Amino acid sequence: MPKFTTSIEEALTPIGDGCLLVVPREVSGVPMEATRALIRRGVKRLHLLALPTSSLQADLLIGARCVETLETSAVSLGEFGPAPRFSAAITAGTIKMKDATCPALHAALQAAEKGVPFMPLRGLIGSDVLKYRPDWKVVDNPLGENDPIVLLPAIKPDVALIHAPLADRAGNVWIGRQRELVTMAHAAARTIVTVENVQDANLLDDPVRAAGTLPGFYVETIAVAERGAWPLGLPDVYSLDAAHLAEYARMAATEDGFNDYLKHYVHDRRAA
Amino acid sequence: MPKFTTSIEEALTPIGDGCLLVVPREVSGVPMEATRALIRRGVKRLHLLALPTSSLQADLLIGARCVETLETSAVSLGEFGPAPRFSAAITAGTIKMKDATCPALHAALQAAEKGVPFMPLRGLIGSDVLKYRPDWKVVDNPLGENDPIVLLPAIKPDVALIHAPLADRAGNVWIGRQRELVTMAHAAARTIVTVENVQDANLLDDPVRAAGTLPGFYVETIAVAERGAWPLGLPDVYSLDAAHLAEYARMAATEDGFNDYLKHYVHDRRAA
Amino acid sequence: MTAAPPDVRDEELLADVIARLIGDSRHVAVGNASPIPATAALLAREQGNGSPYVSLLGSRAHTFWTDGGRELFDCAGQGRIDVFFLSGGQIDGQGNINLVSIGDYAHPKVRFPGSFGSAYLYYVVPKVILFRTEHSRRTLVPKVDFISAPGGNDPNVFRNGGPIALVTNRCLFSFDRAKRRFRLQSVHPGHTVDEVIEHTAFDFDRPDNVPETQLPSPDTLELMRERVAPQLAEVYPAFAAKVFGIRKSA
Amino acid sequence: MTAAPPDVRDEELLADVIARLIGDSRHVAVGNASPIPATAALLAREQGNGSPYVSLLGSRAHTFWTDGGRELFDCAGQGRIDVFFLSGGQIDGQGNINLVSIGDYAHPKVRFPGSFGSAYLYYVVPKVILFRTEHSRRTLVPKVDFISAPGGNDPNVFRNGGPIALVTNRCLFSFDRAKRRFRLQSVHPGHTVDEVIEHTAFDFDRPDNVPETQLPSPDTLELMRERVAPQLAEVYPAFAAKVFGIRKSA
Repeated sequence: MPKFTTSIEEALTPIGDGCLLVVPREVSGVPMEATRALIRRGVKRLHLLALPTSSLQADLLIGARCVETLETSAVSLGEFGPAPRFSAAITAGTIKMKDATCPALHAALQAAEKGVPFMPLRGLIGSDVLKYRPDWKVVDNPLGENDPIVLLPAIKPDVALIHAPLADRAGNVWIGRQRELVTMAHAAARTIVTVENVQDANLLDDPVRAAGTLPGFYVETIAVAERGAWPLGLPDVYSLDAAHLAEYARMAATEDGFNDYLKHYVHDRRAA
Repeated sequence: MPKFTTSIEEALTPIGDGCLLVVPREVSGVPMEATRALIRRGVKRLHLLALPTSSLQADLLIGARCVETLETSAVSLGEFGPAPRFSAAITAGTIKMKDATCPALHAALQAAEKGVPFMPLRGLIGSDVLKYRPDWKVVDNPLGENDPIVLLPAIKPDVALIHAPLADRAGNVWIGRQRELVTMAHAAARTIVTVENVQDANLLDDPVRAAGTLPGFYVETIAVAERGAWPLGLPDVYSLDAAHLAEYARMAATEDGFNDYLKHYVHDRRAA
Repeated sequence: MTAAPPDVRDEELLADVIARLIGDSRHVAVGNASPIPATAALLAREQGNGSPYVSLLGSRAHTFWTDGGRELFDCAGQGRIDVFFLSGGQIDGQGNINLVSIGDYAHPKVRFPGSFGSAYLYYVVPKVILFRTEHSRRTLVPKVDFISAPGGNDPNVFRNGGPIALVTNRCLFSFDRAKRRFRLQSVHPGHTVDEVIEHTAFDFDRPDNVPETQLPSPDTLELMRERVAPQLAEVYPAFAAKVFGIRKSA
Repeated sequence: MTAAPPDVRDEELLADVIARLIGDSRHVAVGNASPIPATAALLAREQGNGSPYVSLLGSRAHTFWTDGGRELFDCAGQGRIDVFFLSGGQIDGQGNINLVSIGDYAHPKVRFPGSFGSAYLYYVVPKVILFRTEHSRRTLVPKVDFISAPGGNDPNVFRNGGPIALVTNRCLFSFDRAKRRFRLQSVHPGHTVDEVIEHTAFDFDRPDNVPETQLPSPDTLELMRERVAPQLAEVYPAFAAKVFGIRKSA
């Protein structure tokens, strides 16, 4: 059922302006080449849901003015410091921020995965994270007594966008231990995948490979993007480009520097 | 952290009389050798939770009078016909039956896995399955309006008992696609595993194997049981023993025949 | 049931009826030990040039599950299963099905295996096709002794699925969800309306003139025998041999 | 902080303090970029002959996760994580931590990365150790501007975890959950109670005589340098070189 596209741009067609787009955390395989393609296309007003955190991907999309609403638990460049465009956008009030906490985002996607309207979660009560989330509701546990608990509405993304090491010709995608990628695909209406390689042998025919495989049944489009997570790493395949990320942190510290980065590494790079 | 025991009997020590024991469906690897060992030991008053259905395992334990309460969605020998000891016990009223439906049992264990007191589930309303489950509660969806929905209390088994193809010396267990075995282990206080083989190489060191591995962190005891699912099959390893299951169905049709089966295949077999 | 034209087997007729009920769907899931619905689903896929996607739950080769036993139900909850098949030890005129027991639930006379996933799937799969070859007053009752899953609910209950039809060895009923009643759509060749009435213990609607169930077209029969049967043999070898293999060697 | 005895490094002192707080636990999880807590956890494991089990979330080699990003939180919800470490851009006298922003939340002056899992883990991990080396009136405030996670809750709120202590570069505070107040337990060598009071913007309890933080024993130092440092080097090479490598080559 998945459609293999010759260009990443074509694979990204389902991501329109205003799309509720869910993307994974840095260690789970971030589709950076696809992210640059979205910026080149000039996608607008994204509701970006980073499960449960983000780094360069969110910072780039925010700096490029592709994001209207950001929903996540944290954005940071890790050892390379704070995420400069994220911080600037928040202090300037140019994006709508929906602060969350990691397990709440996992649970809200699992609710959509299971076709239920909400999931309960412990914790949260008494925090300002809850205070600023009118969509999260405290109820008295109907199976308990004087036991307040938070209910999180299910989140059904329009599109899940992921990058993985390997797919087969049937569109099955090997995601290994990154099980949240499976939950994202189950929860989202459509799933777009970029992969490093495509193999002929069906991943589901090998019980060992099958255990870490997202069935093509859930996948809408697939495109090949070699080193598609660069400059971030892809677990078990390649590690991040520390020099480049340090350069990004340096350039993105100012808006002008960020725009130079965009021109050089997102726009011109494509033209070249 | 897991303890490798030289005998299956020793591995089963945590399963005491009255234990809330969760076991998997036939296609996920049923620990039949361990089940026979429990019958030989004469375990009593089990609350047996079969996720979400069972076949020979439940019928044997019921016939051997090890079960006080059975909670599952169905018990059948499949192509070999109805489960005779299950049917006899129900019509004779000698066990307490908690009829369920498959997704409700999966959800109730996921609630325990996530440390929440309940999970919501669609369906069920208007069914007698719900009518006879006072522990399941219908509430008006607090995030909706005039939208009744069922809440299922979390189920935290005392012990999860599973059989898998392979473990490593660190006690990591390869379960492949049988993800409900992971949920069972997360939900249960303790997990007991029998395996076909033990390998030296750590399963978590291989990203491909790791994707289908239950970490030893969750495992209490492990024992080797070659062909430990016999006469049932083990997915991707060996198939069921049709001749034997047909013989079981024939013998277990009467209580005397069942007792002959127990003597021959459960008690004497061990002595031999 | 022996009176279908000599060149069309009963199983072929039933599979053709079910394939037409499947119609234009994205994903058909077929439970264990259901060779005729499996034949129908594979036939629909052949007729649709690869659509619908077919999952045969009995077989590992014909399913894609990699997320454990919950995936089927999560998939249905996501709205990704359009057609499913259910049966019942008893089925009543309101579309209620009983997979649990006969008599008082606390002290049943007969115990069936259990409700399986019916108490959920009946609500969330848009097209549930009830299939019970034994068409008798024992199976088609006025009121089931135990409701594993109801044929309908009050309007405020979340439900985007339910029964659309009941296929037996004698006839095809459609199900009217608003009225919660079955309607006799057609009687299979060699059977009569009076016979259906005699062997059905619940009330049902019917037109003044009940048509005879349409026979599979020659094209359909060829598809079934040449393209579907070989695929079926992988999961249901005995059935494929009995129904199709013999004819092939003829 | 430079006044610990010349043969004991500040990092060693802090790791020893934290290791004693870990005490007898089954499972210690350490977040990313936390070399000193990681040193303490590995030290506790050496002292406990393999117990507690240590997960270093930064590293793939030192974690067992195979169920995706939710597993850490599910594991904590199951009661299978006994000790965790949290910090904050601000920490106040009631044990509230702020990982979000300074100033009005709607128009902050400074934005931090975000709350991560703190708004959940702070409630369900029995022993949460707050660790913030910078001990100043900027970080230890009377009231945080944003509560990522509160130090305590009303008694009816489900909570089986929370802060047990706050470790800084100047001292060790314990946390009294009933009073929701910190208590000065000891001051590190080379620091004074007056200095702690001067640099702490929240009120805290203290005994009349505040003891000096106990130095790591020679055995502990040897364990840290000979057994822990090599394991640490795998995850925190720069730290291991700076803190332990140099000394080794000395």
